Amino acid sequence: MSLFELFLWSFVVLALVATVLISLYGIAKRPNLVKKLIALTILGDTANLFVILFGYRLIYPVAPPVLAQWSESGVKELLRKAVDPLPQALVITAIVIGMAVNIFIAFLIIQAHRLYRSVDTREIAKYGGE
Amino acid sequence: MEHAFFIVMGIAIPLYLSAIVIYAIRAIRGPTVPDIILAVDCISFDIAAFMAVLAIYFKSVFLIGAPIILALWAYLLDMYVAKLLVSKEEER
Amino acid sequence: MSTVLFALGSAMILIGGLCDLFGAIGLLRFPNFFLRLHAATVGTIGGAVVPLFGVSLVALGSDFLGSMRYPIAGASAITAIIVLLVAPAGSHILAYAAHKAKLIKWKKVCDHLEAKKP
Amino acid sequence: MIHLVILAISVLIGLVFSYLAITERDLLKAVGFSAIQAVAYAIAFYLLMAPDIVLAYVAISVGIYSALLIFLIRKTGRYEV
Amino acid sequence: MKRTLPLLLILALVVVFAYLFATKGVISAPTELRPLGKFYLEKCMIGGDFAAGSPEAVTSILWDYRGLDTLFETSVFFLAIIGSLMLFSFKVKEVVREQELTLVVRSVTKIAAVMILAVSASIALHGHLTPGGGFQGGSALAVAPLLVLVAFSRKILETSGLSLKRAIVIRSLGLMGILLTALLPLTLGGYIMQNLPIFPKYIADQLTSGSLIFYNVFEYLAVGAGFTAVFLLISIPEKNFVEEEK
Repeated sequence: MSLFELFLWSFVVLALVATVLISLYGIAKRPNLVKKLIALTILGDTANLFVILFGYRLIYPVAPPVLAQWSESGVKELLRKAVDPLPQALVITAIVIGMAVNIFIAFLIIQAHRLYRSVDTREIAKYGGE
Repeated sequence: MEHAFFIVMGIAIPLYLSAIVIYAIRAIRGPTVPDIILAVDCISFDIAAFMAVLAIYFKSVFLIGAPIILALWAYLLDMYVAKLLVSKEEER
Repeated sequence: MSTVLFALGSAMILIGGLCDLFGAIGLLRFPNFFLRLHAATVGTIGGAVVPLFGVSLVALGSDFLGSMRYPIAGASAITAIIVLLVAPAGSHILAYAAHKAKLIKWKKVCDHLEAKKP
Repeated sequence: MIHLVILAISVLIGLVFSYLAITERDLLKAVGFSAIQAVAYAIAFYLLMAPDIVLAYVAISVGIYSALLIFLIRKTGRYEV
Repeated sequence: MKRTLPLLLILALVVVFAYLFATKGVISAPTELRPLGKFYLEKCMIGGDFAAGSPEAVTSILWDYRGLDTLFETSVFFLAIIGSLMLFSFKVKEVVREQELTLVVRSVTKIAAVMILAVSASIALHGHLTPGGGFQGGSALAVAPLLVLVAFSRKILETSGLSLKRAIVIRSLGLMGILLTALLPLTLGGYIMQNLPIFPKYIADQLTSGSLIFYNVFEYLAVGAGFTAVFLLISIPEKNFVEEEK
């Protein structure tokens, strides 16, 4: 593997790590609840991308793990160039369930806005929450 | 023929990539909200075409379903934002 | 026959790439939103519909794809038709909303929409 | 080789736009930025040979999630203090 | 711009560390299939009639090999949607007049909604042969009512037959179907979430992959109707909610 390929691969991994750190900053430090929701979604997407990245193979004739037509040689060919199917199966449910949980959080934010007339955590903290 | 196709790829992929990067710069600089949404639109359709080109590059028939979905979905954001802007204007 | 299809499709893919680049430069350089809409049309119709039809022609003409060329050709043609249908509607509604919400400062020469309003 | 370059560029766009989406004060602009991030991640999933996930991810994050955020902004107010 | 400086700093740090890592060889890209992935791939592709009944490795892992996992994930989905619906159990005033978008958009939306229905049904029903399945098709299906909701109004959706109550009923039917398909083999001497001994692999010479197609169809209905119900609630303007009298 050449140096440039290694550099690009490390760049991809480190950029994802940086995205995770930025979204953690957004979750922890931004006062607005809607902004916290956006940061939470970015964190979830980046984590999913990481999981997929672990199942990838850095070769050129690479294929998704689906067989077009069954034959003995076709299966051998597929095993030579297919990526790992297990992380993909885990991530599909994670995306849809994460969306459902996000909808639940959004409804909670609307409820907070009805009660306190604000979505700013500093404003809400004035009402005496511990 | 495969060789000729890879030469075409070598010219076309940098064009698409530079176009996507320039659209992204417009989205960063865009002064108003419609500018950003317009850049999102352009990027989405561009990437839909790019995905179809890459499906031949990877020689896989299973990858061709993705551009249909992306092209159908790309104009949703326009409609949401337009609805928000129009309704804000009505309430005023 | 297949060579002709392949050459035509490749040319369309390259034209699409060029249209995309020009549309992007126009989107970057034009001064206000309504002018940028024009560049965006070049970027979407020229830059997405033309190469999608080109991909379908290339897929029909290339032998190295084997039997999977017909699904690729059909799906990319359908995608092209969808883009042709959907992209103008998106631009239209965005321009309508931007005009109605009075977001953009621009030098008017003639504004039919404003004249029609009571 | 070339697909690794495309992957790096898409992840870079994702990084830049997630930073912009998190630091932006106008929430409507932040929705636009996060939509660009979603599209960039969609092509990253595509290059990592996961067409199943592209189908789910594009529908969720471009179609449904931005609608959810815009309804939320419409109910709670557009500007972050 | 105040925000560009930290961004440039982050980018520079990423590039420098990537170069350092590359020269030291800290992170190396995998080129081989991991043993677990190879096991699953080989197991899926055994024989001309496929061990799990499907040539698509992801769907067969999702609903057959790791089926219990997916069943409980679906119950998490169910609970999240139920919680959202519970938070919004207020009285709703009738919406008097709602803004519709222009004629161009309405005409395009009619065509696009039909296209979305067709595409999502094809994704869900071909989920055992090509990429796609219940989750993907369902989330695609949920966009069509959303589109109609935005371009037209809420009232048109309700007069054309898709009210909140009906969406909840459809979602519950989908979940009941999943549960029945999962538990039916127990009474017939099979195993839970195990498709092939009970359900037929081929119907009329078409590969239908045992229970995978039933799971896909029911999940399609459940996910699509669940998201639709949520968006029917969230699209009501805030001033139309009435406080409940104590």
